[in-house]
Amino acid sequence: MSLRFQRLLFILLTLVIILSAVLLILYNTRENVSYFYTPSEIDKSEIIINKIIRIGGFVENNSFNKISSSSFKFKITDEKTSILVTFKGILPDLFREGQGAVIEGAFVDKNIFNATNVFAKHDENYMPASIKEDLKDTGYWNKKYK
Amino acid sequence: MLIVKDLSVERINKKIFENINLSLTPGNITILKGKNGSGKTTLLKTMLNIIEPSAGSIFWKGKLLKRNFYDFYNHTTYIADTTSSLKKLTVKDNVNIWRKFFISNINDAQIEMALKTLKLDNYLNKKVATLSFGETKKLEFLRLIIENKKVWILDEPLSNLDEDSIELMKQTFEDHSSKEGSIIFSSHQNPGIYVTEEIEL
Amino acid sequence: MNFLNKIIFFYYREYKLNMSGAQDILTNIIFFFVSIFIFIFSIGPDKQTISIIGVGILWTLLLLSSTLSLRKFYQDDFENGNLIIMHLNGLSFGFIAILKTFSHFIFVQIPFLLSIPIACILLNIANDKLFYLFASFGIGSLILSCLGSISSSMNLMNQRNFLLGSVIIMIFSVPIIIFSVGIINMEESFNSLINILFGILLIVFAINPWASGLCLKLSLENN
Amino acid sequence: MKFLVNPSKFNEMADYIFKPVLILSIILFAIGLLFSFYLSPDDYQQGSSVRIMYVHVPSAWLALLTYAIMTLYSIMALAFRIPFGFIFNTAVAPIGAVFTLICIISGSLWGKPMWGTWWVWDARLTSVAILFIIYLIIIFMNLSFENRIVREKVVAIFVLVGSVNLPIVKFSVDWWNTLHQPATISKLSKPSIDPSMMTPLIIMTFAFIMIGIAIAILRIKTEIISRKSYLS
Repeated sequence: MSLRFQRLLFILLTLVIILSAVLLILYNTRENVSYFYTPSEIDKSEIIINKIIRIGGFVENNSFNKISSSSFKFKITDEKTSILVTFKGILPDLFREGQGAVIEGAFVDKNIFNATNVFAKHDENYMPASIKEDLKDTGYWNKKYK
Repeated sequence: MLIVKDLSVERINKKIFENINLSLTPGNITILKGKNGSGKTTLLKTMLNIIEPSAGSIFWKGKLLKRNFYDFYNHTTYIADTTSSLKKLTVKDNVNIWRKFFISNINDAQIEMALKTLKLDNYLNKKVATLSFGETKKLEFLRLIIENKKVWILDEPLSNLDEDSIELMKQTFEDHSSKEGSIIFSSHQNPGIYVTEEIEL
Repeated sequence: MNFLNKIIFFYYREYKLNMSGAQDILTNIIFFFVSIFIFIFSIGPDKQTISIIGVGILWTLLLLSSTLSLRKFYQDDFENGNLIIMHLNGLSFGFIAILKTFSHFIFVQIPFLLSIPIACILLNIANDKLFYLFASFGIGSLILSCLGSISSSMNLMNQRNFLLGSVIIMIFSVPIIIFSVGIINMEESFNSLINILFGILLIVFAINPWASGLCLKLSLENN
Repeated sequence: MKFLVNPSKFNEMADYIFKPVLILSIILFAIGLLFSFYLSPDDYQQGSSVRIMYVHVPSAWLALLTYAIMTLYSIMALAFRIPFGFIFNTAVAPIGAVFTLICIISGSLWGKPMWGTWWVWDARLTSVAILFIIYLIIIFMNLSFENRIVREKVVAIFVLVGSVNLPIVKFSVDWWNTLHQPATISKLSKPSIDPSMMTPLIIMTFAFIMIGIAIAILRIKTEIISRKSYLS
């Protein structure tokens, strides 16, 4: 075997290894490297009380309740299931019903999630405020939940 | 066997040496002479295919050395100007490691003989770090015997040696060249060793 | 057969070297444990907190202590010319890198792995997590050895700023730590996470001989 | 296209295009800033804060683009022995670092009012932070080797090894759940951004590219000259 052939063989071997490794990683990372869980993922798995996790989804329409000036109650949903959340603190500007949000906190009960931090998540759509009104009037505006 | 043709090496566009021609044939002893910084070590490393030449080519057994260097390595012993023996270990351990690592066919009696002639037999269980500089140098030469190869490439083998040892080296060199071996070594002074070829850098 | 012998005696040599400097390895382990003590005292007596962040502490310290021994990775062999001798003995630079990586894994990382159970007792980590710890640390420390080989071969000629080598390892070990801490916290997704770690290992293992070999050759060429 | 690999050809070309590029970048910046501050509309959700996008997005793109080009040049330099690649790597790394820094700072200024936090450790933000540190390591490597040949080759190898991070930065928002929103503009689908907001974004991107090219020309020329003075 000449040196050149050996070298070529090693290069091929390296590429095969790297390729298979990349496939292995991509195949397995789908679910695991999440910054947050969705409500239906939570629903499927067992709820551990007092374990700090993050949940991401949309604030359900007509679920937002102001208990006092700095304490709130709302539901986070992904259109399949929803989770009741309580929060004490200052909400970000973008937080409103129908808007994406990521909340950090822990379940205090099987059904109640106590949030310590609330982040608003905005989507990749950008459009002028005026146009959105027009779209809403014609019914063309149709927001997709993730 | 090894033919060096029009070899030049430059680094960061500074020429180190130019158009060196030499050949290592069985039985000859070549000396590389030159001042400090004239590129003796560089030339030796280039001949070992460690440094890439900027021009010229080296052939081993009629093939380009670049394509064939492992075969060349099988026939070559290189001794650098640094001490390659492991300082933390004893002389005996070092010798054992080398014998195993180079898969040497030298037997114990020959090693003992060599140690005796090099006057290292009293230090067998001492750590290399406690030896003097000249003694570690002599320990390096033990590799010539352990590896038992045809081509010897030696970088400054004679510096820091006393006269007895130089005399010993002289005999070893002549012995090796009479056994169809070839030697190239560098030196910055006149060693008083019989050489067949002299190259000035 | 000849080739196999060379590999065996490479490790014989590494074994002799490491055993004669066994105090270096022991110092590393002492560093590991002393740091654990310091963590415990700086956090306070709350056992609950310590057991939550224990795995993170273990990983951080493993990373730090294995970067401490980096200086030795190639530097000694580079300076006394043994790298050239090994190469002249028929081992290519890439292959030397692979052999050295395993040698680092065996003689530096394995002692850490063996001391993990004791560290677990100190850090109040539950016993049933030991298997997951060993699995993630086993793969993770091999990855660290590969990264160590790459970064220390890169920094052979770097006389001024040696800390750079540690920074290189640390920045590339961020994903490893994310996944291996994930293994311990989310036992239900053990399989997929261990596969990811294994994938990362394959990648660094495939890159290692090329990158380290090239750097070794470069450094020897220009030394 | 020889000026992309040949230092002396590059110098000739650079003399031609430097002034036009600089002037163009100033003009584009003027128009772009005018558009982004006054002529573009408020977003339907984010209001005025959306204007940060016109700095954030171009700098993020350029941070990635710079690294991608550095990777290409490293491959060229190592595999095909084109020394201009080393010159390029040395000269351009700080520019990439600055773009990344602008991206991070503007991003956290944007994140505070919108998300409610300066910084979170989601996949996108973490990988960008790693990109920034990789840039810093490249810069420090360039400063800390005595031997130039070793230095530039080692840096090129490091650039190649670090390029693993590029696809992670780019696709992190698609592969994983992140707080950061997915890409607005991608090749496969129609961009989900209104033309009135797309215009300033594109103008600002070109302004960033032009200023990037101008600084790169200056730095590469300096690098070429400093190498020549070493030689003679």
